[in-house]
Amino acid sequence: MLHLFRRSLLSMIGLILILFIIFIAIFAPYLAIQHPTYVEVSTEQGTRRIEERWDINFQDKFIPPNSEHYFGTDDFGRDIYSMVIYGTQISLKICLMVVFSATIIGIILGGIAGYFGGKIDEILMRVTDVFLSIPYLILAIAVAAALGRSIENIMMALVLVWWPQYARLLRGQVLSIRENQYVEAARSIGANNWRILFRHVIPNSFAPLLVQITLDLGAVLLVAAGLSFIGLGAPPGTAEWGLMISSGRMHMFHSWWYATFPGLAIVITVLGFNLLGDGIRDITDPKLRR
Amino acid sequence: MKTWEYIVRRLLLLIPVLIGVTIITFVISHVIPADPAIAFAGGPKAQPETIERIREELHLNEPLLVQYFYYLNDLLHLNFGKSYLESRPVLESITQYFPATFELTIFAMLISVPLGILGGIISAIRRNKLSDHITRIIAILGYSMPIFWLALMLQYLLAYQFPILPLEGRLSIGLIAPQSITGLYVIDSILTGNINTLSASLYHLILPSFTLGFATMALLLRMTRSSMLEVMGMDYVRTARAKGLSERVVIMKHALRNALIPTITVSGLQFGALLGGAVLTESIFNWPGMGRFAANAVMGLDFNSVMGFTIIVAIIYVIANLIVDLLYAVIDPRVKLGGE
Amino acid sequence: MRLIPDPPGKIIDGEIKFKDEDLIKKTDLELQNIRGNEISMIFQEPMTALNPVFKIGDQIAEVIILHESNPKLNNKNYRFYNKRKIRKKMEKQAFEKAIEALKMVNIPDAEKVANQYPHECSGGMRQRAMIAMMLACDPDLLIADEPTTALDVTVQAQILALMKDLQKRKGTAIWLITHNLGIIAEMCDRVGVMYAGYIVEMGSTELIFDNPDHPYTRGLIGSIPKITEDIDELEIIPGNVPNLIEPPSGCRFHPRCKFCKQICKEKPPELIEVEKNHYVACHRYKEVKYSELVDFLKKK
Amino acid sequence: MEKDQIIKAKNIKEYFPIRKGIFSTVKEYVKAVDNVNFYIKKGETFGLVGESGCGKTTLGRTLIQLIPPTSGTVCFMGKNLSEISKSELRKLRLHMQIVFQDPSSSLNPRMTVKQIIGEPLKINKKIKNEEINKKVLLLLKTVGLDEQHMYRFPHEFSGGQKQRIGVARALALNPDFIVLDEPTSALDVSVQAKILNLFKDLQKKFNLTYLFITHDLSVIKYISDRVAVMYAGKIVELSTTKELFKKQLHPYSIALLCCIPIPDPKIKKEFIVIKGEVPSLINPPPGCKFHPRCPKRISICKKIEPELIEIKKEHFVACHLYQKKV
Repeated sequence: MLHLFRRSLLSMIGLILILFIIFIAIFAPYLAIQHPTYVEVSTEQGTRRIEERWDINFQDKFIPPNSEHYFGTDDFGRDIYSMVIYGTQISLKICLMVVFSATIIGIILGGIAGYFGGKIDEILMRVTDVFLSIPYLILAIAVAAALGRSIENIMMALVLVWWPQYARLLRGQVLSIRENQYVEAARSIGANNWRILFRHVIPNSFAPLLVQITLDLGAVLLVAAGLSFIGLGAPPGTAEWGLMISSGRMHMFHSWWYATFPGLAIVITVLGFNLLGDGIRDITDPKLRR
Repeated sequence: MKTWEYIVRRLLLLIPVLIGVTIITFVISHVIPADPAIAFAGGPKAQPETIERIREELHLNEPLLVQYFYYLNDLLHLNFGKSYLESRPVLESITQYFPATFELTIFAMLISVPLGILGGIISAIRRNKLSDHITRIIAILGYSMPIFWLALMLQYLLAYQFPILPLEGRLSIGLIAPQSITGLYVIDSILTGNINTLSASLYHLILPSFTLGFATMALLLRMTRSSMLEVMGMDYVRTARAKGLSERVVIMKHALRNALIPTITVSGLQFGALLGGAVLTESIFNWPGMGRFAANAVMGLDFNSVMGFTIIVAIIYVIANLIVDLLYAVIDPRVKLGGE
Repeated sequence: MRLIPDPPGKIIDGEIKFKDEDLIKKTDLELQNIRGNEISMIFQEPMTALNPVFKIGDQIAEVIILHESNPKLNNKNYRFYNKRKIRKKMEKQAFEKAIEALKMVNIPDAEKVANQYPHECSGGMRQRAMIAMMLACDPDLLIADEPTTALDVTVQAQILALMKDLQKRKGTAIWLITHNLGIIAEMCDRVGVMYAGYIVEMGSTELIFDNPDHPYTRGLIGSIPKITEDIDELEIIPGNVPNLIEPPSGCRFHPRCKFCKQICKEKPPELIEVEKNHYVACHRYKEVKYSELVDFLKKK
Repeated sequence: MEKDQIIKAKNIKEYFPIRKGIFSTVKEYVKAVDNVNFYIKKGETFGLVGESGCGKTTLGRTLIQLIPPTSGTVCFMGKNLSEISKSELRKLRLHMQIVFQDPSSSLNPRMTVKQIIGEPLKINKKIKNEEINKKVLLLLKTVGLDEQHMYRFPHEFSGGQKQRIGVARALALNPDFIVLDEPTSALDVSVQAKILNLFKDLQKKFNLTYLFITHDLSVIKYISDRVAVMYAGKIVELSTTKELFKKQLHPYSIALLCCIPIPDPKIKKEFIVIKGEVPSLINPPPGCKFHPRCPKRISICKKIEPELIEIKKEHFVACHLYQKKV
């Protein structure tokens, strides 16, 4: 598999970027200078949840990047470098969970609809039509607004917005793979529908799905950051990139570093996913391999 | 299938989609929140009397199905409730803000579509040459960047550090908006012959519309490039060469028209992405459009406005898609117009 | 015709003589004036060879405008032509000529077909349109690359008959590329047999079928079932076609050849004239001939 | 007589609905197979020949119940397949197998050869892994492949080898009847010869019955005992191969045979070109479906559809020209 990546420099860069981000997420406690503490608080709805707290030190606020604070400090004197480092954990958690859940829902519903066709298919397609007829960012905003402010709610909103795409993609794949003669061959040797669906059809529809998943990891990250930016995600004070940009925005003109570095972190991560996705597409799609 | 039949069919298909949209927004507003009344009242800090009043107003004590019909009835009368932030009906706010957003998105499209297509063609023709690599890198950066961050960076660089473009707003301070005819400042200025407002509004449009359109441009660039490359390997392009046509004619006439078909579809769909992106862009450039209105509503827990905005944008988007679909049928003679 | 794009395809060496001029040395512009005008080509897949977004008549008219209507009007001033006022008139004339061309290939209502898009026509119809397009400028040479492989037998017969008829009327040379030996026997005067990038045998059709001297040609003819004979078991050429990335040494057919000797593994044979109008590239064609004689006598 | 018929089709119809118009209502049908009757004798090769889109592939699928017929009955080994219970049908179906046209799309690209050939055994017979291994190896050898091929994936094989794998899979359940759906039309001529010979060998060895579907008359001539000619969803002529190639009766069969280029330059014949193209199966012409193209049509052809009638022994024709004589 690896030798295929070597053919394309850009996808190789993407792979390295992603491995780099994963490395940072895993070793964040060793790389960061400051560390958050976690406290349990009760929410407006009366439930309890864990919240992330960073030490506040007003003497150190708005220090420009230097050898001690590589990315400078923010309006509460917190080290932006450390917050960006810890931000990888939250970001990766959001995109992996969202894309994974949406894919599972999409595979099951899209697979069944595409394979069995008929009424089930008709209903599913109309439902996805409706979902796709609302711009996804706006739908996510509405759902997240209804659920209330928290990272979990953002993830839920994003899954709700994202699954129809996968259902569509997989349905299309299943429809075309169903035409292959090996499916008919499986039927003629007595395989039942479920075996055909899960053994012959779905495994073969994975390649384009994989490309879409990789590209969507980046897209989900962008949308999640956007939601945080307008105040729908993590509670204030959390090391979440979108949120940091949002609070840095007020101080842009005197402390440019505040919003810049979290943004760069987003760009690098999303770029990694996009390059990787493009690379996988080039490898799996023989049409573009020319 | 005849063209009119196709149009009728598409219009009829609009009905279930619109009903579906209302169901989704209904579920979001009445079912998902832990207590819809609290959500509509503006969060848990609202007065108990207000919450009680809203409960009555929205019939929240009735069964869900009844609630839905009340909701649908309201929508049919264009009653989207009251905006708590602005203390006036949501519809009124949105009609006021809509032209600004419309102007911004149209300009974003005008920038991104031609640039994207042109870049894609150049990239495909000069495949694996330097200009191809540069355009591809711009493209991939374009859809890897959070739009609000790009907006902040451009604003900081081009309006603050090197102040060559205005910081925010639709017009320079001190200028009075042109007489409102269409609500689009550029067109109104032309209609009223007001050069000052025309140049000022164009000047103010540059940064926001470029920011908003950047991701779309990147996406179109990539689409055009790959479909150009695919088309150029097709048999009919070889036929065109075998006829003795020059490379220029082969590409511009035979390949391009086929390659643009998928691009057109995507351009239409991108209209929705632009409306979404407007929420983020407008709030940074302080653009008085419905995107900024929605962002403020979210921050201020003005749930009514958020929902009103959502449903109106959905309707606009559905209609935009319909137009694209009809256009598509004109461009591609192969579209059997919905026949299966 | 130099239609393989460069890269990846490149003519490494050699020359292609067309009317005593070497095509390899021609400039792009000169080639464009030859393509479609003096040499034309029809392709295997009529379904994809026509551009789906233009009307059939317009696609044919395009060639006519390009090469015929105005002798001055070559690619150089194609752009110029776009601006002229007479454009409409010329297009109309060319379109009428296109309809004529469609009539020539026996399309029943040519006016209607000319105004249709390719997807509205059947495969046979499209292949006819393709032939009409490529013959519109009376080329001297028509290259037909498997023109009927994608078509049904009854339609195939129509197309072949049409090509024969047009050849008689217009005197066009046809270069037919096919894997179907039946079509070769019906249509061709002379044949070249290719194996793994080499021409292994070449000559008049009758000689090749009656008296094949290359073992590959013999195997090929023996391995096809025929409707005119009763056969119990088909002949088989052992092994598979080699890939061209690492072809076998010497004669490329030697691993599958029952006449193979040491020399075949070492030296690629040259194409030599064994009798008038009959060329073979085989070191051991005499032995092949001899064994043929033996077989023949055995049968008797 | 009835006893040596392994499979018998009676009044088979296979219609596919087409949805159209504003409300996607069913307005028309593709009549892929329209009222077809025939039987196949045990141990013979029955050829089914016709041009693309004449319904021959659909008919093959219908016979082995991959698609249930719209109407009509199929009797297999004396049992009416539409009357027996589901579990019995499942069992019987295993005795009917199919080999497909396109060897690259008929093998799942993500399964090894062992998995592909072993799958029918795994599903239908509860046997151990080792035994499957043994059986798969045996099957591979039967079709001319060997042990080293067992753990490879389909894309590592040539077209002819893939087709051999497809044959091995079909043989895995010891079927009695195999539908061969254009098994050689995607292959080169020299490979085609090998596969055709393989079919002949296997038939002798396992006493198989074939339904051989193809558009290539010369292949039919080589391999089959009896032939049916199909046109636009109907059988127009049915006879022994010898008889058919000697004396065709239906004008379509005559034209079809004339259209075939013969690989012998000494036989220079003019093509008898029949005009027009194969009609669509959605709106076939009324009466005899061949009449618009038929050089010998008479007035009745436009109105009444001819029935398939036995003119001579074992020679059936559906044409008005011959019905008068009977």
